[in-house]
Amino acid sequence: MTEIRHLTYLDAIAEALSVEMERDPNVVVLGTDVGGSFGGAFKVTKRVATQFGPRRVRNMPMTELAFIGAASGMALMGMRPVVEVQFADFISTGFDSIVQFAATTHYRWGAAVPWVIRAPSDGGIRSGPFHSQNPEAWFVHTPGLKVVAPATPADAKGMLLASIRDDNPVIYFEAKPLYRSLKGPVPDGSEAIPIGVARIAQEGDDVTIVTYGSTVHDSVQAAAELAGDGVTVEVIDLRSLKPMDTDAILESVAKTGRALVVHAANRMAGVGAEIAAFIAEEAFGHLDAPVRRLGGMDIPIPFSPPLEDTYRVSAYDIVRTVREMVAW
Amino acid sequence: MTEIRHLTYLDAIAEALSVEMERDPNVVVLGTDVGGSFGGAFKVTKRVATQFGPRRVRNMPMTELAFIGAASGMALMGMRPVVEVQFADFISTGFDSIVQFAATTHYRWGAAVPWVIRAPSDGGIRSGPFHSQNPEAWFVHTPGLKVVAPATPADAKGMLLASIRDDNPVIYFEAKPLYRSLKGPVPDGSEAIPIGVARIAQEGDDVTIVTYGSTVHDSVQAAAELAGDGVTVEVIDLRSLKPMDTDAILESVAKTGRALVVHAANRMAGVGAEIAAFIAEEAFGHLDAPVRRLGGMDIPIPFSPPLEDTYRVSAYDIVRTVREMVAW
Amino acid sequence: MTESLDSAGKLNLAYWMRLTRTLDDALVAMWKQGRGVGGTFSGRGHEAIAVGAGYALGPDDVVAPMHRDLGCYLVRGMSPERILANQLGKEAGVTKGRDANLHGLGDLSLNIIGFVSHLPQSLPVALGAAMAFQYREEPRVALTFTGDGSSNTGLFHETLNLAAVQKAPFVLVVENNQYAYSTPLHEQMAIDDIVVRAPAHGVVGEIVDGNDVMAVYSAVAAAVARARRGDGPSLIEAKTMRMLGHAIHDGAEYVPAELLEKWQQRDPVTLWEAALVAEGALSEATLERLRGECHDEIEAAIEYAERAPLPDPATIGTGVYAT
Amino acid sequence: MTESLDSAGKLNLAYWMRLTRTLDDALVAMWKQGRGVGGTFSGRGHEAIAVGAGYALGPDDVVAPMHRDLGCYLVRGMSPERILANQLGKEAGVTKGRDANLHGLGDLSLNIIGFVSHLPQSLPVALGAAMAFQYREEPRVALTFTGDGSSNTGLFHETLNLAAVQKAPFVLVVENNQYAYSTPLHEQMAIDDIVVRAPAHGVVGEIVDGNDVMAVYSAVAAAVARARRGDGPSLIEAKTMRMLGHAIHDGAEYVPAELLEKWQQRDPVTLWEAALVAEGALSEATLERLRGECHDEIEAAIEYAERAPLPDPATIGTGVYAT
Ligand SMILES: Cc1ncc(C[n+]2csc(CCOP(=O)(O)OP(=O)(O)O)c2C)c(N)n1
Ligand SMILES: Cc1ncc(C[n+]2csc(CCOP(=O)(O)OP(=O)(O)O)c2C)c(N)n1
Ligand SMILES: [Mg+2]
Ligand SMILES: [Mg+2]
Repeated sequence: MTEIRHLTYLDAIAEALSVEMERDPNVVVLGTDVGGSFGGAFKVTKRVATQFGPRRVRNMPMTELAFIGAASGMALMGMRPVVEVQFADFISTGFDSIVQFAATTHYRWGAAVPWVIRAPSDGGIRSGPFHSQNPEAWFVHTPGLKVVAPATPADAKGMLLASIRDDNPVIYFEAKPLYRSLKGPVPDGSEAIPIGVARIAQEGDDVTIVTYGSTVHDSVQAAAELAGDGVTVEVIDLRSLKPMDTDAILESVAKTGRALVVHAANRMAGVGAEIAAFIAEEAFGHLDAPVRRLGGMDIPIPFSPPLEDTYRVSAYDIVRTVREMVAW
Repeated sequence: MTEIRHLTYLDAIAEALSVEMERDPNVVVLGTDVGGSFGGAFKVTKRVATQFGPRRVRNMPMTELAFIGAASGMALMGMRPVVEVQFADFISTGFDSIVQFAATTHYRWGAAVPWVIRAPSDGGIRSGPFHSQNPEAWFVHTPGLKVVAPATPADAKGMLLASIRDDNPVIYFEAKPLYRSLKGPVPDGSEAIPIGVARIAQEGDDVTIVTYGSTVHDSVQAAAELAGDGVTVEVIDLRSLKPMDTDAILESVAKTGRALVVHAANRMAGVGAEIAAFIAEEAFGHLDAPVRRLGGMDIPIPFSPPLEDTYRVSAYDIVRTVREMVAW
Repeated sequence: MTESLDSAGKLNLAYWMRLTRTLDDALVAMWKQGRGVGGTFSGRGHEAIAVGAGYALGPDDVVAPMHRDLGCYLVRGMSPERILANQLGKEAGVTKGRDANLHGLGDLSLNIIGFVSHLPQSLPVALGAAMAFQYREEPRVALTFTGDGSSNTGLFHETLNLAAVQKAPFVLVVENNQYAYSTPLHEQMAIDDIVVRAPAHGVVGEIVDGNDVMAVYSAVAAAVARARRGDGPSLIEAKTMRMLGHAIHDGAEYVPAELLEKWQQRDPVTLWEAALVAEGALSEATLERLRGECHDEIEAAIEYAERAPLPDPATIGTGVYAT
Repeated sequence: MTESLDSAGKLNLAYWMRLTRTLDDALVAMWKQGRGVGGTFSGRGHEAIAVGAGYALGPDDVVAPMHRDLGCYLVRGMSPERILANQLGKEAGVTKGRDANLHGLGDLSLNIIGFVSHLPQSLPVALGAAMAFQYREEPRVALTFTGDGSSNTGLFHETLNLAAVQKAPFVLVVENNQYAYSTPLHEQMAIDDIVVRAPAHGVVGEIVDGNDVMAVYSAVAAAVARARRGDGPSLIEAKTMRMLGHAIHDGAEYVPAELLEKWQQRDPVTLWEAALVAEGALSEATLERLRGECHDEIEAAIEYAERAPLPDPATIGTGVYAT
């Protein structure tokens, strides 16, 4: 029997780490500043650092390429390392080892590389071009990786459990603007939420919004506003980007005939392009209007409030776009 | 007056380097094994190594991250370095410096970073997962870069000239299967072919194929075959991926009503997704059939002939897909 | 370039260090009062390194300072107004509201290269500048800074190796401030002195007291002269202490109080002022006036920056590409 | 683990080196005859390093060999059949036709980690294996190889630093074969001995004669014992010469003939055979038989590999993910 409590998005992640480290001694945490009394730049690992100490929650020198590579070696030997990159932006420093070694090993010689990289992504908090990125598209394009991006505390917990238990390298994008601002019900216990299954965040009949991460909440907010127009919007929270629940997308679009894809990352050749291209091909006969996409502009993410606010997709942008779509 | 000669794709690149190094003393070549009597793994830089010597054609230690970063520093000081990564696959080793430093600098503080990275890409020559990659999607998704991918000797020359003269970081993907197998007319002289303008490789009325790189040739071959069915295919060779000539795409699709996107890179979240999503949105009213995409499978690129041949998009795949499209 | 300074030079060092400290204090205060935007970094404790190294450069030399090097931006001619405006996200800031805090404070008219977060990406970039000077046979030098944490990165080593093999006019100053964010030296590396990394690449290395501005100045000036002569790169390890948290939000509870107390005794700004007073180069009254001038200068800059307009959102898309 | 060998051990070294050379020669011949697929690498000249180091490991130790380490794959139990089948792209190859030549020759049942092209990505991976042993308190060691060229990379340094600070049971053998592809040492680095990179990280370092299999064996065995005792990582620089081109297509015209001639005098395989004959451990007749056995073994492997079927294209999509 699982009890429902309300946790922040951050505490849900911290709880998943704790639960799984208790269950499985092969799970260790690696990263810069994750351990000791500090417990991480965002304090996500503070709970496990206190609970399990420096043997299992290990501070690394600021050498992402080496410690991500080391995580692959540990994983090959049967461990399940969970790596924190301090900001998702810094994943580019460890990129080579992820896309060339970890992603390809099972296909090439059959050895599993079960690690997770936790990547605190997304912006809106005036952190500028190097602490606000959403680089998931690079990894969705790379064969051999799995990529997840939970939007709720319950998914943050359940999908981190699934990611750690998965036998493959999984990049787990957590939306840092949600860390403390979002609270929600989180089941007790240790049940995983499977990778590859989308969630209907909101049911509706007129337009489908396909989204993930922080823009799930903007989409739900937009849906509430649009309900006032008499337009009901179905919001699909993908949760998992690779593999992607294409059935859920098609089913919804078959019903609504209109699809809008929304994400925080820049739009150009983003994950939304794959989703839109997929819908346009596979649901062509159902479409009453073109598939639209909303995402960041094709520019580095600016820092100053009026610029960052202009850069980011807002609920207002979504409302306006859906209105255009239904009027099409 | 420019004289037309026939050169291989490789010699056209070598000639562009030579022409531009003669014109502009700020142009230098950097890379592993590019200089001396050796002149590069594929001998592309042998001509300029002989012509200009080690001061201008400089062997670097095998440290892509450092020498790409150094190219940015040279570029900031007004030089125009042309970097060779030995295989496009190794661009991931220098990734951090490209996407974080070079791509963002002009937007952030207004300084131009005019370098070119030459990346010998693509497969079909039994080189396996690490010498056959087409990683252009990572860079098309990254704001601040330019990305080109010429398919003919004339474009290889003219676009390399344009890339070197461009004031921005340009990644120049050259298709190594074409190096010696493809010969074509190449104008004498030093005229650049502008970045951002597509080329109609073949005119037609029934179906538009949007492609670039080696698959331009497969597409043209497929078009010849399809002509036998009475289907005329328009093949658009994009040449430039970022910026992209979206007008040329729309114009053609408005005429044909059918679009197929083809590239050698894996299809999942590839550049083709952006192109297909763009067409599906902007040309929706013109489309008589869904936009289709062909690309590599979402797997590391296998080495063994029956596997690699299955992996790669062929003219036959294109013919079959176009037939399905016209029958739709 | 001489390696000692006349008394005007010595007073200049005092001025730039005091100005740096005044601006640094103001930033900390403003951000604590909620008058900041995003985060900010304090370089408290690093003034002697940032100023001493920056002052050792000639006008045509290029520098790529980092996030503890406020003093270097100042001494190389970037005004407090532009720095403050940048940190407040204003149009008048160096990056026009695009890059945060000290990031991206580049200005080629001042021969300053701005940095990106990804440490230490400035190292090969500064080296590339040095290689350009060498190629064009210009008597210029490029200098950059890096931290103890960054000295563990591959790029630190790739850069030193490439600098050595190219014999480039390049100087690298390592600011060993005992911590990389929350991580003390002994959890980052198994060596006592970072300078032992220089011979791994055939680079000349030296340790200096990073809280003694004259020591920093002299060592850097010698390295710059060496580079300018064509004798290749140098590494200088300046030992110091990060006196506040990693960034403004960080209380640095993980730093033992005794360590801070010990280093507080050797505050680089007051140490140099006291030395000048002791040698008679500076009177208490002049010192008082100097402090007052710095205070007024920074107050004026704050007023300017706070009043300056935010960028027009319509400008957001311009300048991604050079044209 | 002792650091000297009884005579059976010494004969084993001779066998594995001869087998390695025989297979290497066969690969070169086959590819020159057009019987190969794609390219192939020769490790000629590296036999003493690959075999000596591999032989110094215990059965539970893990190794990540590179592209010159044919002998290490063999001595650790990978059969010539599987290696040949792999190079010919056959289903029976280690990678089932997926990865090329020696790339990806990993088999955890043999405690071998396969490599990727991107050099030197195996280094931190092998270190991670060592960290796993340390974490689980298993008396196991991880060893990997790298080249002179790779010793310039950041990852080489990041790995050594991390190994040192974690005090991991990790051994790194640097195969200094004078060239990285066409680039001689002096264009790659400004140092004479790569071993000077060990103290940059607090790692123990040693130079050995890479053409003397006993010297390699002893040094590696000592380093492995040290690691197993919990005394941390070591770096061993084995000096040798790459006797053929970078890969099969490369004629290596850029290598001075005298350099090759000099090293040819000290061919590691014949050197060891001659030493054993001289000390009476091996008769000329036994040596002849040993060579014959190696020849027959490789001939049989070639026949097997050439007859083995290519993979079924229908298998192409399987195994991208572990399930
Ligand atoms: C590649 C990378 N990883 C992580 C970070 C986050 N980060 C910013 S500064 C810092 C510590 C740097 O330490 P050090 O080099 O000693 O410089 P200091 O801040 O102490 O001056 C870290 C981990 C980063 N900027 N870049
Ligand atoms: C990151 C990267 N860049 C370039 C290459 C291409 N390449 C393959 S081996 C090699 C030379 C390696 O030299 P070294 O480390 O000395 O090993 P050796 O081949 O001499 O044994 C190069 C440049 C590569 N494999 N990886
Ligand atoms: Mg530090
Ligand atoms: Mg070598």
